[in-house]
Amino acid sequence: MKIDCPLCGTRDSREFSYRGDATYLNRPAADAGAEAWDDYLHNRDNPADRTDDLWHHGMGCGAWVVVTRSPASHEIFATRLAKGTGA
Amino acid sequence: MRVDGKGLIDRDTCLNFTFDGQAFSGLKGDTLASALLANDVRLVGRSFKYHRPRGIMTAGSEEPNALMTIRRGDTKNPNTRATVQALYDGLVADSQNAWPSLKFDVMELNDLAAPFLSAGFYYKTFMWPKAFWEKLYEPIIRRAAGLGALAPSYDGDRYEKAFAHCDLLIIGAGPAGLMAAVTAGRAGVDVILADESPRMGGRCLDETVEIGGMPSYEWAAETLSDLEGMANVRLMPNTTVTGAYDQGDFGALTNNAHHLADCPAGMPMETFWRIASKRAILCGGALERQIAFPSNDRPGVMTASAVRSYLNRYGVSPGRKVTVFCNNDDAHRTAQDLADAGVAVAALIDTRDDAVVDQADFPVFTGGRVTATSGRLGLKDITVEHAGGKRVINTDCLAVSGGWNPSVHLTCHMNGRPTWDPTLASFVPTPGAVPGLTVAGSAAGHMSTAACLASGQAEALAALKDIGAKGAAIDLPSADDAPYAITPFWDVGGTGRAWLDFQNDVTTKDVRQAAKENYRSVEHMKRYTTQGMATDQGKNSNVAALAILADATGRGIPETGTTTFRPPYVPVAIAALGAGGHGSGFAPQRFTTSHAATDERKAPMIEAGLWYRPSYFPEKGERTWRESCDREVNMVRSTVGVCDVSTLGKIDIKGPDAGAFLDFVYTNMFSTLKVGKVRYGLMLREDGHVLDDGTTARIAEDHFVMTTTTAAAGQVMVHLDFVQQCLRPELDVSFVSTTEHWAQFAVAGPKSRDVLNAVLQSPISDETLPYMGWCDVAIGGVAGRLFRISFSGEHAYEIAVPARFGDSLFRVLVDQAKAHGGGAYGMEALNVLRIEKGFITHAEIHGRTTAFDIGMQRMLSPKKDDFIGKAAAARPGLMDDDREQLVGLKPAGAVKQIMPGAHIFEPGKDPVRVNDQGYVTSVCYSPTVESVLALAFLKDGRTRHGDTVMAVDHMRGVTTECIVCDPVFFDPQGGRLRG
Amino acid sequence: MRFSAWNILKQGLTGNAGWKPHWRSPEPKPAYDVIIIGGGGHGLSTAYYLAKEHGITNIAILEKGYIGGGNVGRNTTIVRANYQLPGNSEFYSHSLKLWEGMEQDLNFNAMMSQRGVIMLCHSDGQRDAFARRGNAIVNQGDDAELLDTDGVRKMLPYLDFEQTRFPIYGGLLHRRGGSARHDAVAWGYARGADMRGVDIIQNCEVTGIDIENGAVRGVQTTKGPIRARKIGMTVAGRTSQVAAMAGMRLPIESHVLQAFVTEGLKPIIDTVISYGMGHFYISQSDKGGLVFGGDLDFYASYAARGNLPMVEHVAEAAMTLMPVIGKARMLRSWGGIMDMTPDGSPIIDKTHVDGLYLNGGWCYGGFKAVPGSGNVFAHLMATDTYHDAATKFRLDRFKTGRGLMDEEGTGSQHNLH
Amino acid sequence: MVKLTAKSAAHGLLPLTIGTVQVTEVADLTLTAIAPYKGKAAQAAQALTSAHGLDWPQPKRATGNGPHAIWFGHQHILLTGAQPDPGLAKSCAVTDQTDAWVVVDVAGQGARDVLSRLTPADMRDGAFALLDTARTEIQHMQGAITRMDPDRYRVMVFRSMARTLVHDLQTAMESVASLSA
Repeated sequence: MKIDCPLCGTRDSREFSYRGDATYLNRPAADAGAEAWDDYLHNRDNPADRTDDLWHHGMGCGAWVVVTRSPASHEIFATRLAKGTGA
Repeated sequence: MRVDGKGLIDRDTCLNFTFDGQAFSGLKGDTLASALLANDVRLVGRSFKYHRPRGIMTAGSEEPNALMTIRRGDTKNPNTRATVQALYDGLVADSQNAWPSLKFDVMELNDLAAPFLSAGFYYKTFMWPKAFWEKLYEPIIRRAAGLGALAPSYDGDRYEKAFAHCDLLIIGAGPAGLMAAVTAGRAGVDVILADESPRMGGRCLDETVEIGGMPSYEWAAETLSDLEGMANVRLMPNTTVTGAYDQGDFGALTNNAHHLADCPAGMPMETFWRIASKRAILCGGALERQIAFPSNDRPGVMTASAVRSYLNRYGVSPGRKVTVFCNNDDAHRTAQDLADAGVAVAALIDTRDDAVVDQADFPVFTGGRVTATSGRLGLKDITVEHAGGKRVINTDCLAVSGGWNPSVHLTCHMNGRPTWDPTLASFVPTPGAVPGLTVAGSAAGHMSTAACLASGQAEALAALKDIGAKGAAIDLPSADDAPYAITPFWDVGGTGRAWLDFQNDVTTKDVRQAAKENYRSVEHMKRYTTQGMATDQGKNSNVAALAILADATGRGIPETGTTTFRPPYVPVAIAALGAGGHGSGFAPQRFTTSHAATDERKAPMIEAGLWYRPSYFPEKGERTWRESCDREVNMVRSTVGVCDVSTLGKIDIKGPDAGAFLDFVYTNMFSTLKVGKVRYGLMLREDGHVLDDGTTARIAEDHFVMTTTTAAAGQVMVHLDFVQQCLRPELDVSFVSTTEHWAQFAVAGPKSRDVLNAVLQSPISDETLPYMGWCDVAIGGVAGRLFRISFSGEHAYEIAVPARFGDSLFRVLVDQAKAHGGGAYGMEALNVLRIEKGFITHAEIHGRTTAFDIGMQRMLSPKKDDFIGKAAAARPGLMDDDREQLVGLKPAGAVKQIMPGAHIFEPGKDPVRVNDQGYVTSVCYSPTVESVLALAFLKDGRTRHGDTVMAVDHMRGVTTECIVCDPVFFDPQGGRLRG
Repeated sequence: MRFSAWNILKQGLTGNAGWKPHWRSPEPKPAYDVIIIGGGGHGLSTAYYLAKEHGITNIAILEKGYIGGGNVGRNTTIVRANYQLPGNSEFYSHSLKLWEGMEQDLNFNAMMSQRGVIMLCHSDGQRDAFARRGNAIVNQGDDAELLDTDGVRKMLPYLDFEQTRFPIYGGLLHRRGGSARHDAVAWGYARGADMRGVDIIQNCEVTGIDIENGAVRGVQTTKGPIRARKIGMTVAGRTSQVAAMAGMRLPIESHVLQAFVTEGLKPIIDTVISYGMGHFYISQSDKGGLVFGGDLDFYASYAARGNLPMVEHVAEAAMTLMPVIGKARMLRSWGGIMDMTPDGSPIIDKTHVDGLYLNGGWCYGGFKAVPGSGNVFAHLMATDTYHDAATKFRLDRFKTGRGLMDEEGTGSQHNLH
Repeated sequence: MVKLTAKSAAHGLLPLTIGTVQVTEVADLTLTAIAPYKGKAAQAAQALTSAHGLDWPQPKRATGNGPHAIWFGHQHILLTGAQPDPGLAKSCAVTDQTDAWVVVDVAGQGARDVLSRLTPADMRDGAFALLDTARTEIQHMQGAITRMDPDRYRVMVFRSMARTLVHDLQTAMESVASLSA
């Protein structure tokens, strides 16, 4: 599997680690309440067709990358740096 | 038998080999299979279930029958297909799965019991009495199972893995692949052309057709010589593409040395490639299938194309009197080629009434059926029924063709299903099934040579366009363009058993029975009968089995569907997939700078994650680790000890917002820390549980150095990267790991300052460096840092210098410590020292621990609006009173040992789950307290100090009466730290 | 038709012509008492136990493909009860006991073979953790033994004790663990359920769940609407999608777990071996194939196929632990879709909709759970009370933080397992 | 006075020549991680140029000859072979990394074939030109590869893994030598 790191170019997926849904970018305030935090930490749409998720180019440049891809086909539609972009 | 005037082999080089101990000879260019056939060896193996005699069926990697063990002893290689094993001088081959001999195999008795061993029989029996399955039935089944045997020990053969990159990967170097490669090669893109065979050319080498006015093998040779001249084309013979993966990745296996009598030093037997391509074209050809007829499994029954391969490529006829049985025109060539080569053709039998055979000087039966065969260990006679009647034909080889199956396998590796093509009576690749992979040649259902060449070029041009390169069509060489005429014919029928899967012994009856028992789904049928689950993964039999199932269930073949082809296309050795893993290669080894000096002191090393650290430093006269450990503990408590702590993670954090950043990742405050000071910090995961702990020093207003535990160093770095980039990108902070830049040593004990002052350029004092402070220092002109921190509870320091001086500084410190009555200490003593003080490690913060559990709830700073884990740590379940809390335990009864991992119960309660009160995490013998000490988690433990509990270890049969106490066993006031 | 040696003999002598379907293929009725969505191991066993233990037989199992086509047909066939945390402990213990009587109960040989499961440890810390686990297993009433290096060497002499990267300190042996013929489990339960009147309806995909006034009324399917007052969801990797039909958003991500098998070889590995320093476990099937298990591919996926890096990792682990199997050849690799929860443990619970029940989040523990899961889920669906062995698999545990079952200690958050 | 002696990261392990490929340690190479603070990228680039005569490297590139500035990840560059100018600290986080890495040059015909056994990065001429650099996986290790000459690659992994790197290179070199013989 190949992932386009926005900085390094196309790289083997084995250089990346995975963190899950890009919803992790939208961290609620500490006092947002149990529901909001439960949603943030646990509940997921878990879609098959298209998802944004977070990958860390840990064996490479260290950037966190938002990858838009299909969990069903593994097709990758787009990648961007997570830094400062929001989900 | 060898046929004069035929074959692409070197008739001048004779190679000797043995099969089952019998000596034979073959020729250079032979495979083991062709050499055996040249020697008229027909019986080469036994089937799996009934142990029926088996002969060579194919000439390729799809071979289901001729599986052999090559070499003997430690280097033996079981389950090798004789059809792809190149012959070398001295080759030793042995048959498998037969005892006492291939000719007389007692397990052949199974065949007599076949009526009771029909599809799925084992699901219906072996259940009575209950205990007999594991004690009797299964052991017998297991002994009989399996094909070859592994050598009992590892032989040291090398294997390797490598990566390759290209613009266009072409899989298969037959007519289509060669044409595609030339077209793409001329366009200048990077091409990899991979082919299974040591000699490229594919069917060009097996057929008597002409391409461009010359024999096809000559055209192939010319084309290959063209390709060899192109710097942008990489030819990979002996290389099977094994799997198609995401985004143009392919796995491929190169055989480097299996064809060599002796593998040169350093050479890997095989290379497993990970090929990254922009585009790929599958030109893998097609595989011929059998027709089911009674007793169709005898040695001598082969595919018609394999007979041509042996004749035309290897100069061998698999029989002296060959019969052809087919349902298509293509197979007629087998009869013609044999006749042309002077081999007797007993008959050509075509199932089609309207088959036309020109210029045949052998008997032809149209509308014919083979309805019986005879010959126990090899084919002797067949019975043919046709319009004219029934006759027995004496023949020792039956070349069968039920048509061709395009090699769609790779196109199915990403769950795609092939498409039924009724004209070809075959499945063909579904376009787009693997993104970026297109198909040319007979793999795409183009059955004539001309069509193969044309499609190879067309697909190459299309691929070039996708890549963004400019390709040009070149004139296609002339070649035969005869249409492929076939009328589907699957099963002769009749009462005898007709085999589909030759290795697993699945017959048409089994498939029909499965359907009857409602295993109608093709997956059910497969799994119930084991059809297609043998080492050929159904390459030879799946389509026919489907056709039978379709017939039995009254459905068409397309509605019946297919099972899924999965990687790898051919089996791949674990040694190849796992190359590099043997011995220490599985994970990098990390060595501290004091490793050599530690080794010199004969300290046993233990793994700490990827690192190697010393257990203890034995002194003369010490016989057990405990003696050394006790001495080292006493040494630190009474004088001074030195320990390499470089493996702790160190992260250099800089920037105007560094303080704010630390406030966010730690539960406690760091922005208030004064320059020159060090503070202990607790880090949570966002789920509210403890991630790690450690100290952080403030170097300057905008500069901190964080330390992490050894175990969590990498995890913390990733975590910080996440927080900085994803959660708090507005903070102006940057950090880099400096773990490896600094060698760092703990100097601990009442005389630690004396030792340091003996090596530092400027001495330190309590005033210049108080507890939890740090300062710059210099040692022999080398700048370093000195931290006054302690993991032992003693007056202690950690001194850091650039790593190139680590070896030197460690020696200097140990010498100085010795001069002060101390020395080096290892992990065992370090562990005792920390348990005595109740300091936690990952034995306690094991991932399920909360700050509440370890009594650090007050470190969740209420002054801060937010920090990682704050919200989740506030969940009620993470601070319920009845959670297990950190306590100390000391033996209070006759038993003085506490076992780590013991569970805790109230006295008098049964040690069962419902009474479980907690568990022991860390245990040591403390020479300081002169008792065994344990850290443990106990329900509501903080209120239970002074209680008596039982620590029960079923594993080692130790039950200890313990008294619960504070986890800090020694110097609870901490006076020694400041000493 | 009851399976017996007599019947095999009789059929064998009469050309095997008399075998009957193991289950029927009925058309769906308009209404049932209970609908089970998902004809995998869990769904089939749920229906079986509803019929057998609770007398509810008017049941439809709706399967979008063929029964047993999901994870019950694509796992590594390991059965064990060596968990350590409350919740998991009692459940897997219960399940293992059902395994032990299953074949007689079902009159179907699933080839359950208690050849032992051994987890290797490679450091003092890991051994202490295994001791803790072993004690928890014994406290539960199951079996565990802590072996030292020599004990492991005696059982598994072919491991590399000299050169391997992470030395073998010992192992935790669970003798009652083992393996079973995975497909047969599904078929056995299907046949058992069918014999008790359950309708198994294949190629019938549920496309909607009908809810009125907060209670289920039935489902929409590709074979038309079907009514029922009780509906159980047992759809593994598709749990999020099916639950979404009832408006639920679950703490589940779907990931692929890879496995592979080698060509058949003469017996070498008699037990199930699990490596402690990498994601790798192995056993040998009755046919002689070495069955390898690995870990998740570490990214959300519905593709039911794997990628190379995890296969390579597993093979590399095999080569450092037992290079003697180097010449075995991988024949087939595949993947199953795992419904991963944040803490790595399952959910068996009621939902916010009356009559709608959830059984999912099995992560990589689903196969060994098949009998137990169906048994306790049937109990929940029939009685609306939690079975004693399954009181802790609550859907709300993530929100409250109570009773998290993070066996690996890697965190109760997605993608940490 | 105490005197400390320095030991290089690959002390006693290198040089190594097998077939046509040589591996040598580049010892005593000063390495400095430089990361510009927020909004200071231009200032940092200017400081690098005026102090060291080096252009600020773009992602995947190195600049200079003699001292080099190598792009080293999402927030850092690595200055090699020069003591960093103190003025850089005004606009950047400047961190000494000299001892954090083992630096080796893999050179000679076949050097790329050797590396292709260790890294998934694409090092074909068209993808990896002179002074191209990649932070990449090197046989399970975090590393960096920079193409210094057509047939010379500078390879870095963390210092503690020097022995593993040399072992892995040696195995690959033996393989390449035997297969190209």
